[in-house]
Amino acid sequence: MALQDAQVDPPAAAPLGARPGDAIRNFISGYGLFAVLLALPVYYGISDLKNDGNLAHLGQNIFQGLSNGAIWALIAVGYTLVYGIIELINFAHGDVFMIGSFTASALFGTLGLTLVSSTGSIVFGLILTLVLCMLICGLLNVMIERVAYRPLRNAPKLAPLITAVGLSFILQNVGLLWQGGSPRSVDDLIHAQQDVFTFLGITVQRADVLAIVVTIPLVIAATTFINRSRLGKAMRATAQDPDAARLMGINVDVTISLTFLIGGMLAGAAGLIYALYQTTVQFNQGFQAGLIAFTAAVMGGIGNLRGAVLGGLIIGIIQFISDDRIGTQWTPAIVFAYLILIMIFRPQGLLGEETREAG
Amino acid sequence: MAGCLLGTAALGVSACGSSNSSSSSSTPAASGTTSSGASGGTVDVYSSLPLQGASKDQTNAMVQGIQLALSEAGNKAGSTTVKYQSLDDSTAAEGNWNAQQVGANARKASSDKKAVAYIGEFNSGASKVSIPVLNSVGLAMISPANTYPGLTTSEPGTEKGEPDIYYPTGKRNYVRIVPRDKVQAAALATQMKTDGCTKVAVANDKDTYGAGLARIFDTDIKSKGIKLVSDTGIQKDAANFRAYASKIKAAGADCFFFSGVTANGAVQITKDVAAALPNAKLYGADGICESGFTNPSKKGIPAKIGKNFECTVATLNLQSIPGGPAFLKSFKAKYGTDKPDPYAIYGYEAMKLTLDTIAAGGTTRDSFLTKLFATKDRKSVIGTYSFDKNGDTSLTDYGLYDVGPDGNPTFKSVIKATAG
Amino acid sequence: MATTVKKKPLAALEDRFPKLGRGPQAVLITAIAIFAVIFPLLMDPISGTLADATQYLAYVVMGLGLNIVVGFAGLLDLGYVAFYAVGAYCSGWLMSSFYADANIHILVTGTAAQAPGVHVNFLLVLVIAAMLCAVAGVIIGLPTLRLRGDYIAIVTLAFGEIVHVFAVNGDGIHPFGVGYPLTKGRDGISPIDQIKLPGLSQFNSYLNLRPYYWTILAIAAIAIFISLRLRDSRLGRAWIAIREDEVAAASMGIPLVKTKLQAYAIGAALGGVSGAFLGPYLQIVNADSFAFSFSIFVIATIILGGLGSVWGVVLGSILLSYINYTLIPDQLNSVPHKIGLDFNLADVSIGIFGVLLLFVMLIRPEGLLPERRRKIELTEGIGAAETSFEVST
Amino acid sequence: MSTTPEAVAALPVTERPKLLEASRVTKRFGGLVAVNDVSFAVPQRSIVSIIGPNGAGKTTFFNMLTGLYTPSTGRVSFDGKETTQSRPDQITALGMARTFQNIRLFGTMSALENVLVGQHARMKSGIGGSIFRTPRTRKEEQLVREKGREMLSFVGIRGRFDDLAINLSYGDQRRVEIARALASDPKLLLLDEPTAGMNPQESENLTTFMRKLRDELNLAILLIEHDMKVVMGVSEYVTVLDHGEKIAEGDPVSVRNNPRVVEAYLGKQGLEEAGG
Repeated sequence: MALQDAQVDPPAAAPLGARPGDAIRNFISGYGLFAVLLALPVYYGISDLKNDGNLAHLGQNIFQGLSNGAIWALIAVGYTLVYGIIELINFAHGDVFMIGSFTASALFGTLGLTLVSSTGSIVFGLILTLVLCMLICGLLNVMIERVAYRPLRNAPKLAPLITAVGLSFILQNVGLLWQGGSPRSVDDLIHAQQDVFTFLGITVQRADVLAIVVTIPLVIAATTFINRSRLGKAMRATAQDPDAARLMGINVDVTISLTFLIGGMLAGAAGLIYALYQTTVQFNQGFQAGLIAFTAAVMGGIGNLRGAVLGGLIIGIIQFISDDRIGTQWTPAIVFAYLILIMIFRPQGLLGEETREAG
Repeated sequence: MAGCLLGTAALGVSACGSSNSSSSSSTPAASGTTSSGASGGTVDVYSSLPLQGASKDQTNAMVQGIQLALSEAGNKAGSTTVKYQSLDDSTAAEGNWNAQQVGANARKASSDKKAVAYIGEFNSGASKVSIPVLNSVGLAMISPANTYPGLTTSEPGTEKGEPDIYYPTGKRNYVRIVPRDKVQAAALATQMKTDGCTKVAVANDKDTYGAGLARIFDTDIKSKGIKLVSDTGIQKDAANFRAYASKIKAAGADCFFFSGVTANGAVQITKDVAAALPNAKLYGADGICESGFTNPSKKGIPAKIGKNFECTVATLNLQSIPGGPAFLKSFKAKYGTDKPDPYAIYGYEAMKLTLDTIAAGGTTRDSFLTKLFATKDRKSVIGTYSFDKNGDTSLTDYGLYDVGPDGNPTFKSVIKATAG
Repeated sequence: MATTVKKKPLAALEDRFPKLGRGPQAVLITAIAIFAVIFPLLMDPISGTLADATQYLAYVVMGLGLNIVVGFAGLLDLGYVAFYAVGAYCSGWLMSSFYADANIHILVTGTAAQAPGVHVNFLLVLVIAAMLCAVAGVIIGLPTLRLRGDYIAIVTLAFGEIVHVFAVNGDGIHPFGVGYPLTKGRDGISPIDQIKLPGLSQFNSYLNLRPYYWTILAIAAIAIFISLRLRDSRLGRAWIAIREDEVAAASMGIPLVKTKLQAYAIGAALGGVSGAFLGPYLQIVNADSFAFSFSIFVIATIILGGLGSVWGVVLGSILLSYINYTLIPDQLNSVPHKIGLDFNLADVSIGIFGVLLLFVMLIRPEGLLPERRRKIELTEGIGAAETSFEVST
Repeated sequence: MSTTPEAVAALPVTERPKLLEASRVTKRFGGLVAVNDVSFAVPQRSIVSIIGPNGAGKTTFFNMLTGLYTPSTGRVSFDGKETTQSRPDQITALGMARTFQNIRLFGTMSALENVLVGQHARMKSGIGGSIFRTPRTRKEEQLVREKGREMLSFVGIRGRFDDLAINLSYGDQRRVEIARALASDPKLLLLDEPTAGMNPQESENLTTFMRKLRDELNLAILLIEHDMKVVMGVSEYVTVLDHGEKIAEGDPVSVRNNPRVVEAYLGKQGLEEAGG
């Protein structure tokens, strides 16, 4: 699916062919990587079995990680789409997501959604909020592309990186002026941490249900759109070769805008889920989230939608296991260490196509 | 006193100054300068605070307090004109205090021959940078917010060599009008004992303040016979702390204390802990004892969680302190609210102290420093206090606050800490 | 020492600005160099301007270091802050009372000779920092060798973040037994010994910045000199060749691994030297300084100045430091009030910084003083198109 | 080598000592076999060619010889040394140099600088020498510049040494690329379709030039070429690849008359011509 054949350039690996170490590396790339990925869960699984006699604790970690990772997955998809089509690390993407969260929390107030609202009005209000968040963030992302990236399309490759950073700062400032510098609580409209049911010792909370229920359809919808629709095909063609696409009569500008629109909409949805799931928003949440999501996109294989989702979920799980067992202060180091291992052993990412050049 | 604090411009302040300052005899040098001041001399006062980024709400409130004190006095201390300049020790890109800015501010004040006082820093870490610089020229520094003990003492919880490494001349030039962590930690531990805590979990934000306070608290709480189930530094910008919360739940914690400031993930971790442990008692120190944390309408913790929350601040009940109501009144007159951020009061008092010290004859760096350290039984909006030889305030009483019906921290009682 | 270095870059410069001709060019550079040297004498020894200038020069050194990696060799390094951290910690570890129980004094005089802890002469610390960072550069560079472009960016970024996490949490790690943590986290190691160099005895005072300024000016001059010399050498040509076309470069006999690692090592060493200077200058080594945003700041300085252009990087570093550390916090802060507006500029400072970055790049994407080659790449589209090796038969 | 170049040249091509030998080399990309079990040799001081239709595996084979690819199986040796696993730069240092089918000059460098890069492997100055510009470095730099100019003159570029590579004409770019390869003092020069894009006159000149290289510099030349006229005109020995397999080898005449070659190769070329 997706843009995996849209790798204009990234055979991530340099082309200079195989060296003696390659046989080992290929082996690790094929099997060892799974060992690396499974190292943490297996280690703690065994220790759980020893201590508790069951895997409920680990299962809980993994499940909560999955639901948390679903948010990263939504943001990562936006990253991967944009990277796939214009090969730009869109540093402002995380901040678009932050604006999504802020929009959501502001809309709760505007729509009069409070803890005492009736279930019906909350459900309706949330759906409306979701739509509005997606629209606003999608349009914001389109605008960002217009203002900051399009004029630089023929500029040195690093120039848009700086405008991206500039826009990220601008959006953070907007957030700062809008909601202040401190973390802001959002009304816990869905009673996020209320248990829904317990299965095999794993407690499922409302927040988990929300994250999964919103993410899966959105990702499926985005994927289907890109794979099936005419515009989606134009996106893939543009990603592969913008010049050829133009010659074939594809409006490249419109196609790129569309890509930013979809990416922004998913970020907006992620923003809403985040606000409901964490019940706290902060002006700089986008920075950390953007970093994590980009990591997820690279981990999964950049340009590959399924990879981005997989990467997001894996990072979510790593984070939860690390938070619980190692300590929250070490979590970013653990996530990034995983990223480096994956880049060393499988530079094309988990689901990235192994190209001729890389092999 | 109330009249003094209202500070009807010219005469009020000098009167208060002389009555507050214990030493009525001024050194010849000082009086010499004073006389030159009488003919319209000017002194400079600086403040250095992080005005950008996460703590800007508190620091801007502090600057408001400083300006209020100054405008009440008509920019005069006695006959000396006081020029105040607010310096920023943070940068845009970092949104936090920055060593380069702190150093620059300290040097700027040091190089100003007319500077007699430097109000700052907000962060204890920043003060480590500015104290030695100011010390080398003997310029007085008044911190309205530093609580890290190692800046003034070598008591447990400090590093080897502290505090002497910060004072290269060997002569102290730093005072703080807030009690150091040792006092607050003891107050919190005392309160937890009273509340019947048996197993306490502590999370700190790893800042100088949060980590330092937690370190001292840990020894205190154990000495009270309460079990400490965990003390961990947190990643302040983590998306959530659900894993942490279930971990301390498994450890059987019945009380949770967040040692840090609001900006560093306080709301999130408190909510996640409250969700996992709905009946646990929640505590905070002055870093989160503010409406931005407690008030749901200011996007703090929800009211339901607020019911279980208590926090400590050195500020006592303003309404019952001499001068308190007057301060609130004039604050409202100038800024339109009578619910100032607690830090506004510290800014106000830091400037008041400065003005009074100048008025008492502290118009040169030397005389200012002498007068400042001689401050005794000063009656102020934050209580009556003196400085010891280390520059620490004698205030030990901590106010216990809970969340009031309006969502703001509301004074509940005075904690008399059992460790001094 | 700065003056001895001055003349030689001139020779290397002669063909860089062919239009200006040699005369005016030489005059301009000489004038700037002389001004740079005597500048502190025109200032109060602790003036804020001098302090700012000192800081800017430290960032110039970092910019030049990163320029070797990104500008010359084309390896996009987003984790440069790691070397700042390692360099700064070198001074933190070796020039303070951090290891309070140790009593090691190497070639130090004055108060540092009496204080407990490890106290090593500043020049030695510079050398140690450079070497340690060169090793760190190689370690960080190794996993990126098979990668290219943005993948290098993400791996270096990850390393930078890991170093940051270790700096923040280092107070909980005790590699040498209890009582000797790795770092002091956000607390910061402070104070650091004053720099003492033979002949510049004025360092004894906190209140004379001139020697600090001259020290970093000398370091910056050396960094400029090294950059120019390397650019016009066998190694410099090899870097450009790799940047343009790895396959062709390797086929011409350039060992990719070694050449890339040399870029990483030299770039890192300069970052480390600058970090080791900033420790004693700022008097604190604080984990908060080593955030990702700093890497972004340095990379912004070199892109703004003109990637690969030595003089462009110097200009870009100074300009961006000025904007971030002086213009916004100091100069502009009073503007709204002056024109009668009642809002706090500090509230919008990040945004202003962002707007500036945005506009400069939109107006001049190739940077302020673009390097000759980069300009060509821009107009002719070289480099970007021809990156992958085609298997066509 | 004990024998003089002249003595070598006097031998029939098949009896000359082997400079490069590839034995039973195979390259697989995933499931695709690009080169299958090909053995091949380049004798000293001779011009040999590899021909074959598009997709025959010529360039892949080339890339294995130069170290860009490592063979999946089989061995390669050059000048008596095993090079199967060697890196491209190591092989260049041993004395092999190449040009590319689609010219890969360093476009932002001048013609001269390109040739200087070609001498990288023959230079010694390191970081220290470059920074301090030691007398040795300075001398080395001077020598390589002189030699660079010489090489450019030798290939026929005159007085435009400081022109940027991208500003040169197509033919001159080809020449500079050859000069760059020659600058590394090769024993073996690999030319990948050097006449692509040239008119018959230019091709003819190149043919002459190749002989000159062999005779004056005592080089061996391995040529991949499409233009049968060039191949048949200059080659002493020809190997034909098709679908990654060697289908024929021998002197130009016998290869031209080999029915398999005629069928596989010329048939394809006919199609190609028809299709443009």
